[in-house]
Amino acid sequence: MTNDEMTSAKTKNDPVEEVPLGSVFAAKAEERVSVASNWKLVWWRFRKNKLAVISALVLIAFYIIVLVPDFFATQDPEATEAKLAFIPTQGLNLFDGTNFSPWVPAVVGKRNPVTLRMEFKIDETKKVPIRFFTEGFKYKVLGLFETNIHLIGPQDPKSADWIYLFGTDRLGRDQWSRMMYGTRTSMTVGLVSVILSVIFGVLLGGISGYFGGWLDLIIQRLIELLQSLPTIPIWLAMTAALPQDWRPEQVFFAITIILAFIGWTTLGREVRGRFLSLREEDFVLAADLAGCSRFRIITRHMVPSFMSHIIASSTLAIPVMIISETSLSFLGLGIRPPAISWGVLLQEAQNIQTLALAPWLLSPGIAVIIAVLAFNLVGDGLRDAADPYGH
Amino acid sequence: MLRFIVQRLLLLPFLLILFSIIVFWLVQAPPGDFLTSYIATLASGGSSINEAQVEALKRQFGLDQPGYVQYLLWMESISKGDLGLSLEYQRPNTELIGERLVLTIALALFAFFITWAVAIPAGIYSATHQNSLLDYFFAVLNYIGVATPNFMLALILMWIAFSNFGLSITGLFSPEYIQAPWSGERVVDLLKHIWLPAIVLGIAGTARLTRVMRANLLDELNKPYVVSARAKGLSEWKLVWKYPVRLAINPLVSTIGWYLPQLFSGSLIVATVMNLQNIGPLLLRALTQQDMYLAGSILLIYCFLTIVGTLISDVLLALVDPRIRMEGV
Amino acid sequence: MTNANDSHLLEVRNLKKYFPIRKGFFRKTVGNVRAVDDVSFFINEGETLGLVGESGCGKTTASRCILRALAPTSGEMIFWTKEGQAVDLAKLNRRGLRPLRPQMQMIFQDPYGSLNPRMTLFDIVGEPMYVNGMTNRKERVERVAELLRLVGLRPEYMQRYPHAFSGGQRQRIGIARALSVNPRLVVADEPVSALDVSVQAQILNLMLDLQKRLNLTYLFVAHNLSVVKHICDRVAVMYVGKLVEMAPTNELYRAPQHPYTAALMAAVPVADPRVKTGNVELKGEVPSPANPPPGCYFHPRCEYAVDVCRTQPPEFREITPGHFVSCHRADELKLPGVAL
Amino acid sequence: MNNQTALLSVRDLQVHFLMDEGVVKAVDGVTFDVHAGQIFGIVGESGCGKSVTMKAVLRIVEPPGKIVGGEILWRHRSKQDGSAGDPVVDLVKFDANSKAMRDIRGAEIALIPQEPMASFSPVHTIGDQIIEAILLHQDVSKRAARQIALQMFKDVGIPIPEQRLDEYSWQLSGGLRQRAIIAMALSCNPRLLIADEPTTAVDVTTQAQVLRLLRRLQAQRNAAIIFITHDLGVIAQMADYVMVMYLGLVMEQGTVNDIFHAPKHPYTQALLRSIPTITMTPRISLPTISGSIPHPFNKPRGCPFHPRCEKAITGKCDARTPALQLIGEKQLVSCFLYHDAEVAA
Repeated sequence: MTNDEMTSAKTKNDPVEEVPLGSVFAAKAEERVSVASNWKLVWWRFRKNKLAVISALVLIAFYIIVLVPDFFATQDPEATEAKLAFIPTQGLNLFDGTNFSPWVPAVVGKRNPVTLRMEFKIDETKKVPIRFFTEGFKYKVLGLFETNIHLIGPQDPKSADWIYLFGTDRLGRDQWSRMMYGTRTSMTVGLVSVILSVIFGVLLGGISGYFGGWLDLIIQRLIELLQSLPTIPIWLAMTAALPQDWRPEQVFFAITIILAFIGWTTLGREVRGRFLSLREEDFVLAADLAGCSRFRIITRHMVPSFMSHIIASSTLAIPVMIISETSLSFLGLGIRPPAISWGVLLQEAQNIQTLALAPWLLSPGIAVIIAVLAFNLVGDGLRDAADPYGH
Repeated sequence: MLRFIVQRLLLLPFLLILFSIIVFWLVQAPPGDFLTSYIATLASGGSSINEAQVEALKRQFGLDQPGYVQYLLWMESISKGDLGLSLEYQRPNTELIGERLVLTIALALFAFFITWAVAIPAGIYSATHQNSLLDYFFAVLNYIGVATPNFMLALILMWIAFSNFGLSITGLFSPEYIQAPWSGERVVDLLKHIWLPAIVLGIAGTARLTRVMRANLLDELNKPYVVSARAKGLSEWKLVWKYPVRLAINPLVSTIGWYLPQLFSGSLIVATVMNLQNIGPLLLRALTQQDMYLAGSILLIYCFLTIVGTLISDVLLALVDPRIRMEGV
Repeated sequence: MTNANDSHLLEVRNLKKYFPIRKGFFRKTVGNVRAVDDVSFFINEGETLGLVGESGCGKTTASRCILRALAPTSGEMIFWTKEGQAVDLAKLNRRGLRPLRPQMQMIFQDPYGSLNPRMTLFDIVGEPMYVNGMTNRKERVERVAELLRLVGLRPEYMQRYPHAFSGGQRQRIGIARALSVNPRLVVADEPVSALDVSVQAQILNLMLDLQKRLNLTYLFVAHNLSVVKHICDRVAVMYVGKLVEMAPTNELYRAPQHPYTAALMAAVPVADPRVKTGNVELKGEVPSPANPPPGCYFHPRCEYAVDVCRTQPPEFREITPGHFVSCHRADELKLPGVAL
Repeated sequence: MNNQTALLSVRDLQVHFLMDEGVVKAVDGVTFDVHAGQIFGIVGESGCGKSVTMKAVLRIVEPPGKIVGGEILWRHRSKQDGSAGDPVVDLVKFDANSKAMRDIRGAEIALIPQEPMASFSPVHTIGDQIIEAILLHQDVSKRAARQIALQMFKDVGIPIPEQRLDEYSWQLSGGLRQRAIIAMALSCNPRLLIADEPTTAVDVTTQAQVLRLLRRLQAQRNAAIIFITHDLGVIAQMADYVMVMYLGLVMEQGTVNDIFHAPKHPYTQALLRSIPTITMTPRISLPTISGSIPHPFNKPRGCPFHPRCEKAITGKCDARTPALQLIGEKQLVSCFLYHDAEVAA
């Protein structure tokens, strides 16, 4: 067919269609929706889920802490002061009367004449004023430059009035500051191990699903084998096998890989399933018949089709990793002190007597619950929004 | 169907051998062995043992042999029904594990029944009363249940009981029954204690199962066979129970395959926190002390329980679903 | 069958496609589904060959083998290229097929599943051109605009996604995509059966119109005998993986030679209450292609079956010029057709 | 309309679906009568509301669908025989799950659903599901119910019925499943059988078998059938009386001869012209209906067909909705070409 023929071509029987679009969307948004890409449609649907949006904001806040925990910390997390053990939490007050002027009540210590231990009480009458962007201990921002500015701190950093938002532990370390560092470790472990899982899963599941045959058979059997291993005991055995003299960073990466190693199977299965069903889709066949290369079919047609689902599943997998890390560390077999993670912090709360004395030691647990909840809500929201075409 | 079960049973020994290799490799992977840490412990306590004694101990446990010989020796004793000797306790592992295994299984089964007894009705109610107040309530409960690590839950319960009532809710028995031989009273005592750890253990699973049941049932309620049953004039209540509920539960049966094993191994953490005398804390200690035959034996038992759990679920699925029973996988 | 005729575009000889039935842990092959079982036919340049049959008869499998979306088990598929060469499609590998891809394209049944929902019209219609060497974006934009106009859509729709269009409009997009690389053979697999009745005629007209204008050759796979009759020059009828009859459309409909063809036509309800149809009933059911009966596959349902039909598979032979049939009794039977 | 002998009289039925995105008026004022022993055909394309209308008659419209107006008058079977004395009840007034409604559903009005495969539960035997229906409406023992089911299987021509009763739906072929579904629908001797696209999912030779079977059973039992389809050929061969629907409204009603040989509504006319038939001259350009069916959310104002109608009168058809009016003896049309009556707002 030549171009001349084409341009002169005008269909006689069928007038160019001018009928309103038969779309599934309301008439008014028609034009906007018509040219909306898949990601836009997903975002529009996700946005409707208020709970998921709020959870996403919570997660963003968590990850800001991950980037600069020091900025949010009020004290050096390693600074021990045995005399200041088990200081209770101070409530943060934002208003002094009607003026915006944050303060915390002062802590007063008294030696118990019977046990001879220092006991601390909150003295609501004495106010310790709080200032923003105060100077404190020195740290490096993302390893780039050094600063000593912190989000909050006592008005006079030289004074003896320290703030202990979440109290102190048995060694007098500031729980709030330690939690900031714990957040960094725990949230990173979750994220990194899921990213590793996704890489393993997409790679192996993709190979299994796209090429099929004996490769598929082997990978399938491997997944079955890994899935029939009892997860928690094997995790424990693997972490117990880590040499005791490894540095904290080494342990951190080892734990991440161990978590990912067992976690990828679920994602791998899902990817395989998607590949298998996509292989049967007409639009994939059409691309094949058009002469597209395998690489193009996979990257242009197949992967984009399940990417949103994989993101949703990964989001739902992160909390599982976080809980696993926390549990392992809590049992003393995960992240090891002096590294700080939520699980390491919770180890301090293992003893019921200590817990009764200092219930604030459970606060990292609250952080775990909030983070996991937020991930689940975001993941559910994404999953519901992931398929705007309702297949 | 029968062929399928036989096939699975034949496969079982192969899987166990494979797992035993993985397990053995894992437990003896850490640098050093039990003796090194044992000697170190002794040394820090001020006493010491001489070379000859060390050599004797090494020979006794076969630690002077290369890894594969140690493995074969261990396998040989296992094939005789003996799980080997614990290095730390100097007692046969079979003896150490015995009762603790019973308690592990009892706890897991208890948690399992609580899960199903709660989750199925809750899921059905949520699906048939979509967007009702109770549906939302279950949803909130489910999210919290899934989000709370069970050791956190255990800690919180223990703390509440301790600080408000001065109660200690740990352990599976009252003090007088801990060492007692099995008797009717001891079982009753166990039942008095087991439900709380069982709830703690099962809560996340319950939350998840409720959500899955709700989603499955909602799917089934849209199927044409529901319309045709309704068109027969069947009452809504009877209809829901006879058809969609039955079909919504079927796929859940296959979740038993991973849920039961998860309970077996999940009880490890709860047991450590709540001081329950099952094999969990024993494994933890064996792992940290490099008591390799004990750790290996317990890990192998976990593997065995996992495979059996899967097998049970496959058989159950075939029993409830004629499509699987008659097509025969 | 006839020797390589100058006007042939495609000749299929003894095409077979078996799907193994695997069972057990080691996935042992315990049998074969004979989806396409020794099928031979040809298509002339510029004509429309209809391939009809009931679901599961292998018509879709056969068409996908021709496009090499499936690898045939055995047989030859000779295709005469633009350059005048005869190549056997069955023997080519993925790389060997690529230069031939533009010459044969497909129109799909499902207007929803056949368009990638994540691509704009421009990307969908332009992709075959792009992968076949038209990398200049501006050229492609112009060509896509032309194609859209050609199939009755507005070029301004180029930036829209498929979700903005109705079933009929999507089918037009699919046609534009198929035509984008100037194909000679277009395989249309049930192109109107998923569409609303009031939209079907639009697509049929468009296909007829495009054929005239662009000298296209169609392999039209369908189950609707009225639609096939309307659009095809010749029709081939399949039953359980085998061709039972092939003839020019009018001849086939007026005087079918195979009892199955006759039964099929008698079963079509005519949209005229004064013409009562459906009085002849074909008893029984279609046998499974995994386990077909001996002899002629149709004999258990055939009212004319004799002993030889139960044991001897009939040969697919030309009984009058251009009329092929596989029936032992084709010469003696006088079967009713459709009054034209 | 003759109300005296009607078995079912639907009057101005409205079924709306209240969705988050807005209200879909799936059925927007539908009126028709079905008489005893009649085969009443309903034709329409996707989204015309034909299936929803039937679900409304059975009172099994699922939420968010809701009957928001109209009457469904049903001649209720009293204990003994004698059609004259049978009371007329309005099914809209019944609670959908009430005992009274359930006694009519299945016993007096039965459904032959579209997908025979999915319409049986795959984990219950077919016999179990049919016997259940019999036990619901007839006061017989389980054993007797099984005998009835067995007889039904024989009547619909299922070979080796004893064995088939104890099989599952997925073990049967498509044709047998279709017969089993018909057996279930007929098991309680209903007065009205609603067949919702019963042959859409089957092949043409199976379709011919099923249609013959339905015609034979209808003649034997003198039940009325409402036959829903989008296939004009099937309608022409099956129905005595035809109703044409488009986007939730009735376009035209009449005897099958009037509809096919003297169609009045431009939609019916265009639809009949646009389908290729087996007896037609091949390869000619077919007259088409332009455009496509709009989504129910974008329903046009006025007559829903006007944007695609060649004879649409600007300022009239796009502003007001024509009412269904009697034209000639038995034909009803809702089109301003024939009258000026409009639907009251």
